Amino acid sequence: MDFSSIPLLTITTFLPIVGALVVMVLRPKKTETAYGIGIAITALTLLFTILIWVRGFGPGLSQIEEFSWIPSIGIAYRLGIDGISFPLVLLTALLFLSALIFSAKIKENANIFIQLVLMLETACLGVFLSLDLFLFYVFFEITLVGMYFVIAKWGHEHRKKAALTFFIYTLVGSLFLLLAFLALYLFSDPNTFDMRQLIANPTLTGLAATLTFWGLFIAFAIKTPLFPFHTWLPLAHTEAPAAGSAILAGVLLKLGTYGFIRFPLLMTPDAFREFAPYVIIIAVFTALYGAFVALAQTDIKRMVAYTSVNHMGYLVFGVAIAAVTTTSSGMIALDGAVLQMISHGVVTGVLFLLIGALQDRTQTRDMAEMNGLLKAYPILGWLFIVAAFASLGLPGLAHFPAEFQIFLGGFDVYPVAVGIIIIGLPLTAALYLRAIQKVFLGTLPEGFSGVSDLNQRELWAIVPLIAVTVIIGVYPNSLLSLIHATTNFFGL
Amino acid sequence: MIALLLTILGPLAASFWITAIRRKIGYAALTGSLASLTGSVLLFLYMLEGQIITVTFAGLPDFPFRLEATELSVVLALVVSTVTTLIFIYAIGYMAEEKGKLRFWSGISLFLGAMQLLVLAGDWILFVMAWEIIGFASYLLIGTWYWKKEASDASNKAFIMNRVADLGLYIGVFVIILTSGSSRIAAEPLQGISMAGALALLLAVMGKSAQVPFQSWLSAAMAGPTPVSALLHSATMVAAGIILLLKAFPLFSPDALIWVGTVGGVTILLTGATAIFSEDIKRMLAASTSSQLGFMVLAIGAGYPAAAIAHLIAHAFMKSSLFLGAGIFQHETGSTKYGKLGGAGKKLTLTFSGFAVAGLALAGIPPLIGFWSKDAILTAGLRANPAAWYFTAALTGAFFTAVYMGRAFGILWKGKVRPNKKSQQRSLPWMHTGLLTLVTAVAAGGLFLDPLIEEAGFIIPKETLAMISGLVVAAAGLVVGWFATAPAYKKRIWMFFRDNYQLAGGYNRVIVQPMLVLAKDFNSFETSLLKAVFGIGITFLAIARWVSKVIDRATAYVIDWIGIFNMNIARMSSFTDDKGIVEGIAGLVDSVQRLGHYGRKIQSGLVHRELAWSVYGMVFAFIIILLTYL
Amino acid sequence: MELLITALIIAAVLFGIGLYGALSQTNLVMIMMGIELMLGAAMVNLVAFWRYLHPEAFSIQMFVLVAMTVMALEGAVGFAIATQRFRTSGSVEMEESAELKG
Amino acid sequence: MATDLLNILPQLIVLVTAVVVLCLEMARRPLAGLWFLIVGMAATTGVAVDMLGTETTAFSTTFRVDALSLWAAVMLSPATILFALLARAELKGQAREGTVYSLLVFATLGAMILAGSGDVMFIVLGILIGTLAGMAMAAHPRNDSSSEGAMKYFIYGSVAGAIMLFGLTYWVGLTGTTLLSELNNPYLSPFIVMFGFITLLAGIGYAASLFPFHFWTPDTFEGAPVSVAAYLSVVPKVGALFALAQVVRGLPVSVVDWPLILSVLAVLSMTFGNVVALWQDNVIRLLAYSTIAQSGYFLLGVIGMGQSGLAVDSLVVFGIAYAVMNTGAFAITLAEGTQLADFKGMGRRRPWQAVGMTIFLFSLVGMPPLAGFAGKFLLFGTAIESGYSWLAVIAILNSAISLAVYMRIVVPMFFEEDKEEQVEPYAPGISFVWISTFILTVVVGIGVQWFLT
Repeated sequence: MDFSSIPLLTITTFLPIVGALVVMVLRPKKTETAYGIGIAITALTLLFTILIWVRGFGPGLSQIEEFSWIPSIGIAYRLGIDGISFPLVLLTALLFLSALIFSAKIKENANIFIQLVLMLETACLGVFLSLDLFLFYVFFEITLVGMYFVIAKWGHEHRKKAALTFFIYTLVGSLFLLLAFLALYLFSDPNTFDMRQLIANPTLTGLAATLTFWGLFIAFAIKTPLFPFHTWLPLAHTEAPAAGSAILAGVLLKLGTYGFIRFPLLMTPDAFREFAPYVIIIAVFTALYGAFVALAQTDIKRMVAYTSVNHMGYLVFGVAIAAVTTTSSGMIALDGAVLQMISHGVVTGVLFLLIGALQDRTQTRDMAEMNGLLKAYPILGWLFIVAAFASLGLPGLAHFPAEFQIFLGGFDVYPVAVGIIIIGLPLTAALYLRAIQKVFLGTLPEGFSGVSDLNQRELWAIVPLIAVTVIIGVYPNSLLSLIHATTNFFGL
Repeated sequence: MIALLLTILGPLAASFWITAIRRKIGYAALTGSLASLTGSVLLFLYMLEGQIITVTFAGLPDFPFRLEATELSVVLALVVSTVTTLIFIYAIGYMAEEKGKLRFWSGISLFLGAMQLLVLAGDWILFVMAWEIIGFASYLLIGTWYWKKEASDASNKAFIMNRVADLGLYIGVFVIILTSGSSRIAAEPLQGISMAGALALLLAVMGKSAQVPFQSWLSAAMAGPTPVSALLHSATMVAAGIILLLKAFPLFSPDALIWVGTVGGVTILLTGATAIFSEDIKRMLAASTSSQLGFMVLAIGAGYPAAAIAHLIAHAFMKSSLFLGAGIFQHETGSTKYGKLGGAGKKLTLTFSGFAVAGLALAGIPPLIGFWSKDAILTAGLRANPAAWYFTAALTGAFFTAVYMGRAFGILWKGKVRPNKKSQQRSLPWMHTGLLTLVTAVAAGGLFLDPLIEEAGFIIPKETLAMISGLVVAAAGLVVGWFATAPAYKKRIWMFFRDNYQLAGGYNRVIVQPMLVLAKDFNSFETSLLKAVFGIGITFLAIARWVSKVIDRATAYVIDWIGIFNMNIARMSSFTDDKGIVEGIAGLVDSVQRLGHYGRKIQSGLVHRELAWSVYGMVFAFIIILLTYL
Repeated sequence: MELLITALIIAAVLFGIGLYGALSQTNLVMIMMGIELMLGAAMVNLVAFWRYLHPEAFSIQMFVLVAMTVMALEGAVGFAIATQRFRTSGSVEMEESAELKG
Repeated sequence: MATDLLNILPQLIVLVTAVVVLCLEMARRPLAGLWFLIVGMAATTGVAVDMLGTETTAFSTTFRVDALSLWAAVMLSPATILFALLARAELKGQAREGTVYSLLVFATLGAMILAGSGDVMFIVLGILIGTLAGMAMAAHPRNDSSSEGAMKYFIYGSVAGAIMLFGLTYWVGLTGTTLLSELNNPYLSPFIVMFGFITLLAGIGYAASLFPFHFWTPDTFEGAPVSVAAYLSVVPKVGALFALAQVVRGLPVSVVDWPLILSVLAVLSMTFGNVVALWQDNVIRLLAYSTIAQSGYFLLGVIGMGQSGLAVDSLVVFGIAYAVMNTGAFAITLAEGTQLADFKGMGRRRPWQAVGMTIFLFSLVGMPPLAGFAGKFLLFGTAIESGYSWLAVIAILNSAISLAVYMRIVVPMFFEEDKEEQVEPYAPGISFVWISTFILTVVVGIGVQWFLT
């Protein structure tokens, strides 16, 4: 069979779960072998994603793979990819590989941990690739279950509470999503769950559209999260194990933002345009709120968690701008937003992994208890500084092109809003510098018994991500060309 | 093409080598800067042949990145690389005796590369990137000795202050891009930008070039090694602001230029005064830097970028040599306080002579380079409108300059020599090479200034009145300074000048504290929000328990009443016969007991009570449905 | 027609008494009596309706038979349960059977 | 006549099976009875599956042979087999073991009659057969709690039945016929229709343990054998709810606004069930309250009858899903013990069974891609399509609460350690039941297509 007819997307999606089954069946005694299998599988998945890229895809949804599932109510197994979803797929594959490499130190029930992580990867890939509301929802929910167990089993002090909060909170969100999907189905003509149809001709109007939009909004606002639905986030991020936080922040938050672009923006555009001002207000407030709250944290992991809230604010701002205007500046903002997903995923992933490594060494996350660690752990420290500057939007690193485009696009439409939201930049700068100064600069406490610096495993997990950060920062066009083609295609 | 990339990538490659390979770091950095120098020289030669080299490559969609070697940028690049190379030579010696070489050399190479990128940037986005990377490099360099509290504080202060000002740059660039529809830096743009955009850009300039009220980070930045200060203050960091103004000058409307001029003038005066009253040679030089940059801003505000460029170049050489000199004195005496430096000049005559030449140049003594540039700015002030303001500001500034330089000479020369403790200047040769080359440039540069500027495509304005007045104030100032050699002025007002006009506690109290307080408030709100969420959950659980435990109570009571009622009826009926009364009483007692008995039972589990509940349910449903029907 | 009304009223009264008994009595046997009354009321209704409204409708008569069956079966099962209850706990007072609580 | 008999062939087979099993019990051959039950029920299933898709009526439209009744046969007969296996595992060797089998079949017959009833008499008789058999089974163990549970079940049943009968007499009397199809008779005074409908609700609500007719449920379940409780939680409920669907199908909304009243009952049942379940420490009681909530969900489908194309499908799919996942949950509870504490450390002790239980519970919550999700998905769709979006929203919030309920079982299984007692394997019957239901839970969830008409 020739290259073009291989169901690459399906293979990519279900490869991890196959790996999970392998581990389940073999149940290797030595954790090394178990992790070997897991890492090999995730690496293979990454390879397949790159194959998808190599095979190439048009601006629109392409490489479609469709099988009949529940024809009598228009549900089918549909996968497809475009310039918005592909970068996220790539990010997912990469981040899971790093996370698994990094967490190879976890020894207790390693097999189950690996199985869960692999299941989670399949779910995430499925969410980004699926073109059917029903399928999307299925994968969307599975991520919850997987993440719940990861947090509740391998998390820190208050893990059970955090996990349950996360589970119930986000379940409420996804249930609203279910309602919205049903509405989309019932009001579409002919009734279908096919996202391509729904995007091609959004039929919803009037009250139905409004309600559907707000249903979608609540669902994704909880997932993203936006103020005031963000309250599950600090707990979950802080309590999850390092790899878990990395995946949570890097990939699972993107489910929400990806949803914002895929559903409200493309399927209820008019309603979104109508309510975009409110969304923008919420987004701006979220961004500043996240920055300020992060500034006041003493727990470094919590601080980073709140910076994600801040970045998500920027991101949704960009999407809302794209919704409100059809001029080129809307497109610029959307390009920025999509790129922001990737850069935030990578950078925040790195930060959480580094903090995990730091916590393994210092046994604390309280910044007040650390000082001058740059001397003890130069590599860790410098990597952290680079990641931190990436996160605060230093040019030449991943976040800058994204945020620049978001603000540039936004400035054309709502200059005042940009004027306000942009205050977040110096705030994040301030809070990261403060953290760096407290933790790494200064003098080591007396009698500090330094454990060794980052080891091979951790470096293998972290350095590639840093490299990606730099690549995106220096040559953003690598991804932006794909993204831009798609945004152009959808005429946003 | 090659030359262009060499100019920029040379230092960056060096920086990478230093962080990655970690060997021969000093020389690697030097090679990098030399590469950059050769690159810029090549560019200059090409330019003489009249060809402008441009490189364009993919950036953001619709906004390609472009490097463009215009006349102006080539000249600036040349100056930058020359000065930096000399400073590097000096630094090899200087850092030989200091800790933190790795950070220093990698940072400073990165710095040079970013600076060249800024100078040669042909589009605004690239410019912003270079601008911010410069900030990052300065953060690293100021924090070279990160274990010192003051160093890390200073680096944070520098970066954050710049970051705040950078918002102006962002906004300004947005305005430019959106008005012109392209991100290219055009020599003669079609239409200018709005007042708001111009002011935003001005804000960025004020931050980067340490104009009032942002000047304080510059003096704090002294916590870094001396070569860093030399670099920051001469050709790179602060110059970036001026370069921004030069690149954006064509976009400014006359009204906007007024603002620019005002900022420049105010800065000249205030920071000049600060320099006069400072008790520390490096802080004096820092303040003077702000003041000199004020001259350039003023000139641009006056509408004569040529003058600004001239002074930029001149100042680069003068100030770097001054700093290098100061650095040598510092190594000699182990301090930069005037109090300790007394008479150091007598001991290191060679260094002092170099320092003196540069100082005189700065004060504006012919034929040194400073004279020409200062004169150009004065002329600009004369021709500007309102000349009264521009010219007086410039002239007073010139006077101040002369005063603080004179004061420095006086202290360095006249103070009594201290018994020399271990003077271990092993690496003095390196340092002197750097210093003296620069000084020669300062001395002889005056001859090359005019042609250079013309190459850059501008004409330096000249007027005799300006020359004479400049000369007079310079001489007067020097004399005043020479005699005002008290190491410190303790009067409160002077301290106020000295400490950068710390109104209400300055930067820390005015910006940082409120932000932190605000953050605290937000955080407390956040915690209460979290509490609230869990509170909701808990109350819900409480309700759930209530429902599950107490729901039957109501039923219980109702049924009890039915039961009692029923029994009492029975009693009534039995009143007819005589022994009924007794039973009646007994029955009442009994019913009271039953009542108490039921009252105690919270949880019934009694089947017929729950049945009654069901019946009420039916009745309720019936009522609802009736209502819907009616 | 009055006769129908009368019959219906009688039935309603019977039903009310039965329901009241079933609700207020505490002895299983008494409760069952109440239930019998209610069923009886139902049958009175049916017969009256058949006689005065639809003399031709045989299905109503069948329904009466069904009602009788119900009555009989419930009686049987009820007493069976009552006896077992009496065996296990020595009483059929509902008041005393409240170990199982929600 | 012959065709009529052919049309009700499944029900007839069930009847025969019941009688034969009873005779075998008289001959003290319980095992043979079990085997015959399995065969008979399998036969019923086969016939019903074969008949799927026929739309007709038997005996002058008094009995409806349609999707609801046939699917009821298809889903309830195999379920009965599973329950019989559970009962075997639980009551093996006890006296009167065989009676339970025959009673199971009788009750199933009642449920199947209910599901197809086109005539009020069938409703009355169906409820009677189903519940009387249920009472007898609930009273099977000779102990205090079981007899108490049975007694409550009985009193509820008889009172509710009497009320229903009394109310129905007005329908029958005024229309002159007992056919449900005659109910939309314009000369009928709406007041009478309402009264009849409410009393009918009493009877059916009792059988389906809808709020506020549910009070017997937790007590009876706790007292009865676990297998019987499982049976009562599934078969009579499904039958009764299908009967309700049959009734409202012919009931004109213009005369009596039954969707509203049903939606109110649905909200109350769901909320009450979940909320109260939050505080149960006895797994059986917890599941009992959760069944109350689940029957609330069923009502979403009933409301859609005649207004939404998805209504029947949703009822069928959710019925199957509910039968499967509830049976599985009860089966594992039967093996593990009825207290929450018994589940501690199960994830370490019996990982597979723990995963199975988790799957059943998540399916009850409505997690995709499990059976429960498919059912609820269709139910919500029905509610929205028939204009009851607010009801769907409340149902959804209830799903969130129910998650909290079921997590009370999941958390101790995986996150609370327990002393390692020796692990004895499950009885083969139980293993068979939970494994088959486990597989079905997943298969039904993914292969919904096969259950859509």
